[in-house]
Amino acid sequence: MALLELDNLSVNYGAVQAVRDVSLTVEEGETVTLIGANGAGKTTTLRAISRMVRASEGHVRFAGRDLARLPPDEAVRLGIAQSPEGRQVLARQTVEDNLLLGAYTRRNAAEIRADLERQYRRFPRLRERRTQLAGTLSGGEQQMLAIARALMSRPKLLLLDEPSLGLAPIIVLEIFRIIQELSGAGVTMLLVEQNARLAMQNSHRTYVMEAGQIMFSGMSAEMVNDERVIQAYLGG
Amino acid sequence: MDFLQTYGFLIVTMLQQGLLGLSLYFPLMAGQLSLASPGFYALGGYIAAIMLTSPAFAGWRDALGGWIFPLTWVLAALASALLGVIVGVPALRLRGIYLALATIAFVQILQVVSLNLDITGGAVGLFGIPQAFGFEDRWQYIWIFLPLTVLVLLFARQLERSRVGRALRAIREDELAADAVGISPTRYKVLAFVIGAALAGIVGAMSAPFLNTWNARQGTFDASIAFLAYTLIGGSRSLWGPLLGGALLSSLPELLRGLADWRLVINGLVLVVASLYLPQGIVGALSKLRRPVPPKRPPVAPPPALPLGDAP
Amino acid sequence: MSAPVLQIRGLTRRFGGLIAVNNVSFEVQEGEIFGLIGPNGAGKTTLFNLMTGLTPPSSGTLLYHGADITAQPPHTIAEKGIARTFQNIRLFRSLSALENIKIARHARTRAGLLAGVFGRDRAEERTVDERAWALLDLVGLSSKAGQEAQNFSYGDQRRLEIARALATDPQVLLLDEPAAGMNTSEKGELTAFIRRVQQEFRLTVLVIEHHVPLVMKLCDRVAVLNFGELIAVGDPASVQRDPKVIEAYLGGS
Amino acid sequence: ADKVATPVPIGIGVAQTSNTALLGQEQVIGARFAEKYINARGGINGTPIKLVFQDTGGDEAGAINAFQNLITKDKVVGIVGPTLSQQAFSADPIADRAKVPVLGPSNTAKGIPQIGAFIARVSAPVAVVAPNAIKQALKLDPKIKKVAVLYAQNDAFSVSETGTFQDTAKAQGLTVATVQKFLTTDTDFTTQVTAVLNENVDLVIVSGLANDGGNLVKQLRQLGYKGSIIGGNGLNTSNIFPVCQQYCDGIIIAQAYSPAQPSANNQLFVKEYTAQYKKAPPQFAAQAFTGVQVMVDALRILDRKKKLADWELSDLRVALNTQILAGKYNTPLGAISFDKEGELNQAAFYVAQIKMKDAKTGTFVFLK
Amino acid sequence: MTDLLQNLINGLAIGSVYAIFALGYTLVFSILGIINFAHGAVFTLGAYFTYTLVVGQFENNGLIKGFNLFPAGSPFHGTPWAFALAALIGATLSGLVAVLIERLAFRPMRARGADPLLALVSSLGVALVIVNLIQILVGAESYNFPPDIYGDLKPALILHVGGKLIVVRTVQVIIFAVSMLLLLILGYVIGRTRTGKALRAVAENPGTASLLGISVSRFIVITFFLSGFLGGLAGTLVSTAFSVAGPYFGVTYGLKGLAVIVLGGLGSIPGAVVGGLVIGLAEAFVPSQYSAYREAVAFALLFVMLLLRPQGLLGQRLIQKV
Ligand SMILES: Nc1ncnc2c1ncn2[C@@H]1O[C@H](COP(=O)(O)OP(=O)(O)OP(=O)(O)O)[C@@H](O)[C@H]1O
Ligand SMILES: Nc1ncnc2c1ncn2[C@@H]1O[C@H](COP(=O)(O)OP(=O)(O)OP(=O)(O)O)[C@@H](O)[C@H]1O
Ligand SMILES: CC(C)C[C@H](N)C(=O)O
Ligand SMILES: [Mg+2]
Ligand SMILES: [Mg+2]
Repeated sequence: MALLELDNLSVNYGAVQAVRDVSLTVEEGETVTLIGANGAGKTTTLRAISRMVRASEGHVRFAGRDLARLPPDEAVRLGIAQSPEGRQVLARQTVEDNLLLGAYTRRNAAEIRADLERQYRRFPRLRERRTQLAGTLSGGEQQMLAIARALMSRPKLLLLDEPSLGLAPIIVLEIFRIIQELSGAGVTMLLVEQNARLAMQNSHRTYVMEAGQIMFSGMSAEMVNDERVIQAYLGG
Repeated sequence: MDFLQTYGFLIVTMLQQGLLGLSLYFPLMAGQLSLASPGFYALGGYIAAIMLTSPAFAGWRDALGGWIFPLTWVLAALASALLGVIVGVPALRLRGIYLALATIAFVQILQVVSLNLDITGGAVGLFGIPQAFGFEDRWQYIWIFLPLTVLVLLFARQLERSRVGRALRAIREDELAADAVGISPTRYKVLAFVIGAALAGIVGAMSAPFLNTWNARQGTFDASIAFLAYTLIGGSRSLWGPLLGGALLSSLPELLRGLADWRLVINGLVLVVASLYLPQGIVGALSKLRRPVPPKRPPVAPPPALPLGDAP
Repeated sequence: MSAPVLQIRGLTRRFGGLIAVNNVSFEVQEGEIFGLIGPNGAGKTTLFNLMTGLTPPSSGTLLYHGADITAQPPHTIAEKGIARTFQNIRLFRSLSALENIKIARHARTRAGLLAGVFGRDRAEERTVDERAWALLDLVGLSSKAGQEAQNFSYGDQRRLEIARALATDPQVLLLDEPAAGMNTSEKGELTAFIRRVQQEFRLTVLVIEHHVPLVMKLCDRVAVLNFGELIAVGDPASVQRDPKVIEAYLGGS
Repeated sequence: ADKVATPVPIGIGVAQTSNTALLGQEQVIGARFAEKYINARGGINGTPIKLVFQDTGGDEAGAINAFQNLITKDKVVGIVGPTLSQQAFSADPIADRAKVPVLGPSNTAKGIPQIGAFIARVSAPVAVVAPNAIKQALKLDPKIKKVAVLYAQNDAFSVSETGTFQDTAKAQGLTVATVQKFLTTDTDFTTQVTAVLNENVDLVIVSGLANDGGNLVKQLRQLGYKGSIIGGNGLNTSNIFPVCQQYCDGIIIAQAYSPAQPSANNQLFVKEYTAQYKKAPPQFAAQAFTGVQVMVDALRILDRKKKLADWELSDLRVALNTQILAGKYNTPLGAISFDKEGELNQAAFYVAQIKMKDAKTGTFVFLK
Repeated sequence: MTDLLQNLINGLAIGSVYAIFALGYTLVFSILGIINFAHGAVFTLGAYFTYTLVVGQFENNGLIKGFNLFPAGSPFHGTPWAFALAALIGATLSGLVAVLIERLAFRPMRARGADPLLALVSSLGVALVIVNLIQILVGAESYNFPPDIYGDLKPALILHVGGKLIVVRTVQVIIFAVSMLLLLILGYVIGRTRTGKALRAVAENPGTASLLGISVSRFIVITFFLSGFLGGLAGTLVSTAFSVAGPYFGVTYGLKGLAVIVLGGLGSIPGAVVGGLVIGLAEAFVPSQYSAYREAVAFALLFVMLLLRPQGLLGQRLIQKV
């Protein structure tokens, strides 16, 4: 059984239909990439999974359970974490408090400490900025914080919305190294990326989205060589 | 005639409160929630009341006859505008609720001062104010409040369409971005604030004869909050909102008169229910019914290449 | 390439104990496309903020066409001809795309309160309208002219923000990560677009960007910041080979 | 043109809501009682009266609305109201211009009857009532030398009252050691009280309303003030008993009304009122009653000349006004009449001292 | 010297009344960013609830006059502990009312994404309803607690220092102590615990908070309960000092309370206490010849504070990074 299953999902913003009839699955332990042009509906899809927007039609099933009426905080308790578009760090709290709040649903203080340490090792810049208010971080620093914070909940399913956005090349490489590492550790991921080549190189399968719909999908390894993908997303 | 006699005061009050609601709208166009209007309203009223009752102005009154009334309006507007600049320049560095609170403080301070001055009649206030243009009945005040309302609406509409109106909207949306595209936030915020202040001052000057008396209970914190309610319940995004809100909310306790003791309970419930079900205000809810018209392109054919602009 | 448009002299900005920009000096020549790169938190955005008056410098001066414009308010600087986009997009969110652009004509128009109220601004308004539509055409958003900016997707918002900056008739355009959130083909289009705009409007462009291929392809010269300090300036190829840059920024390869 | 309705409508425009309702509440009771009392005695020569209540709230606009409703919609022959002088300054001119007689039941500020020919009052101005209290206090304790004066600065009537108190005190050769201000909305008076205590005064004069005044007295006593206390008109209500409880004991209050007033009229009034409400009528109730009674008495005379039902309403109003000003009335306030401006001529004023039976119940004991 | 001391005592006494009112007021602000004008009404209600429990009936006016809810000898009267019990029940009831208010008057608004300022209007409506209901039920007059609710405590401590008197009222000491105690408890919970961090996250951005697994609606309910509880308790305490001064009793604190919480720093719990004390002291030190202007002091302070340091004495600066 797939860990995550979207079944004919549609989402409306007022009169605008941002996502139309999307079906998609992510198997346990799998990393799946979702690519598409600006405005294709990728972010909206992720937000529907984390319950930040309501589906107007269709279902989101997580580990077999329909998330239809679940508030977003319950989704986190079930093990879904998201590094959202626009980063959404808590501007008035310190970097460290942001990270600790990422582990809000967890109880074991020692484990949380250890994970905090792990994030600092991954992103030394965050350790340097521990006591700085998150709102004053540079764009890229905030992006690191958003990703690290999502990891703090030890999710079963990690939703990453353009994790490499605004990051220096050296950090982008680090992010994909982390994705590899998590994948190795069995974390299931749904990854939205504009850096399509890197994303596909680091994922099992890829879906391509256009105008709110899934156009086609396939194994990432094959998709990298797909004419349609090269044409539209890899810059020919 | 009886209808006008009974409800004339109410009708004019609706206009008057609507105008005061509008006085909040101008700063709000620039996103500034100022609740200072009651202060300027009180000031305008005092200026009129003093000019119309104080022996010191007896000479003016004799010389000017009916013209003394327009003069009180003008002076009230000028004084309010001046005070508006003095208060506005420092206060408008604040945003949102902080500005609202600072302006409430201003209103309170002004009230305490007026309670303690001799010229304002202390707590008793000023009374025996002569009637504007010899009006006998309250409803006749419609002859001054209605034209003012029409003028203000026209003014506001034209303002919204203009370059200055755009600048105000830009500041409302994002002050910093507005600054970065060349709009001086301070200048336009103060401008909008001063327009609101002058309007409230004029309304005060017109209201002093209308109410027959003027005292420190005119223009208080309660009024600040009432005006805020007008704006929000009416709809803060359209100039019709505050006007409508002011007219409706100020008439509500009167319409509920029949309920005797219970009328304020119902009045309270109406406020709650309106806040809940009209999140964009009455006008906001109405305008939802209309689809916005997409902007029309000016008829000229678009030039193939881009013009280089009119600046060097 | 002629006289320097911008001369940055020893600009420094501290935030508490942190030195975000540390004694940075360089010049930007008229008509060039100048890249600004560096690790996250290196001070690039802060430098833009210093140049546009959003943040006053702790020390140092900024010359524009030889005149000192250090710490002038943002609107004055915009009026003088320096326009920018923001790393965290800052559009007038609940206004239409068209309005967003018309607003940016502010500094290039005159009509005051009374002229507006009495309708003496017709001719001016007409040109504002024409210009705004033309710019929407340029960024391909005319069909969405009436939509609220906040409902635009990320990429469209970026384009709109560039159009808004252009509407101020700038001589210098500062772009803070314009290609963020765009896919590779879109980045390619953006590169072409920036070039075209630069030529048509005879602009000097400064661009902050993390996507190295884009920087290399687009920029005439590149400056590299690290921990607030300028560690390299030069043509793209030589900067890319600089070991300091590789270590701090590019990583491995 | 309108005829006079039967039962004859008389308007009561007082504060039934807002902060001011605390006072208006008593006026409503007094007026209601008057209606019952008068109709039980045959009304106006057999024609019953009907009181029409319109709430004025506590503000000026509310008073105008109430008056306007009474005048044109309810077509009353005359109005008793409003509660506050400030409201009177706003609403009375409306009635005056409409030629409707108004009797102020509690407006004590200077200038009320002068608003117009149709405006009169049954509440004596402070300047007349207040000095009696000081004289009485001196009678009780001739050693009084130093006085502290406290007043609510946001209440118009307290402000004018304190002026009178201060002038009288000086005229009686007393030293005003300190003047302290407070607000009717205040609840803590420690600052004022300590200032008073530190001046070692023998007399404290308080002008305020029931809540604040009562609290002030309570705190004065709690903190050890032992001297005499004079309360102003605002404290002249049994509503202060629950506020200052046993500490109310001994407050001297000048009265425009006394249940002990010996006239037969008053004694009957007191008897029936007490039977119904289980307590002696307070001043505001008695004054409201008086207002209604004066209207009715005047109407009786007019009715004898020409049956009320045959009058044009507007003519009756004018005639009523003339009659009110011309007549002499035996009321709970004693024998009263009006001067030509409408100012009250009241024969006797009283000074009472509060005696508390227990924490809740007390009485106003009238001093000779 | 003695004047100074007395002013100090007076200032702290008045200030702690402001503070105790402001605690619940600022709590709601801290989390929802709204000013809840109904807080004053809840404060009043708390006093009436406790009064009803302790005394049982209302006399002169109103619909339920004379109706005896707790006939003489009610368990809530007679010993200080019985009174404390009544006060706690009164506070709990107020807390529940606050939760109800949140449910009916605020939550639906949030769900509709309304302008948070509308909450001001809605809460004003709630206040109007409560105040007028009280008046209809029990009349506009004031009620006073029986004098012995604190047992045999003397009403005041009067010291003679250098020929002058110094007065310390017992109730004031109680109020001061309670507000300090509440400050410590709240300060600890909000500043130090995981719950506190989550609360601050909700306050800053509910959307993001829920993305982190924080149940926003539960926190809001808790906050309202606490705010109502504190408000009700404050109402009871303050009214034992002065009397339940009619239906408008608490509402009149609303405005001064605003000055207090802004001065201390909007949304800051210690700020509410510090702000209260500062304003109380400032008022106490106004020389008596200027006492007419005392009412302006709080607002003058507020105005100046906003201009110099909008975040208030203890508030956090709002930072904006471009
Ligand atoms: N809050 C909103 N209200 C109205 N429309 C919206 C809203 N958010 C997104 N949309 C619209 O929904 C569509 C899908 O947007 P979405 O953000 O999901 O796209 P995306 O694929 O993530 O794009 P990008 O790559 O630019 O982030 C777009 O057309 C966008 O304009
Ligand atoms: N207002 C502020 N207060 C404190 N520190 C700040 C403030 N603004 C910026 N900083 C710090 O200054 C440093 C430089 O920030 P800046 O935004 O200029 O970086 P950047 O080079 O643009 O990075 P990125 O590529 O991630 O956008 C960062 O470490 C940031 O945390
Ligand atoms: C009810 C009274 C206290 C009113 C007061 N006597 C006045 O004239 O305003
Ligand atoms: Mg997206
Ligand atoms: Mg940056």
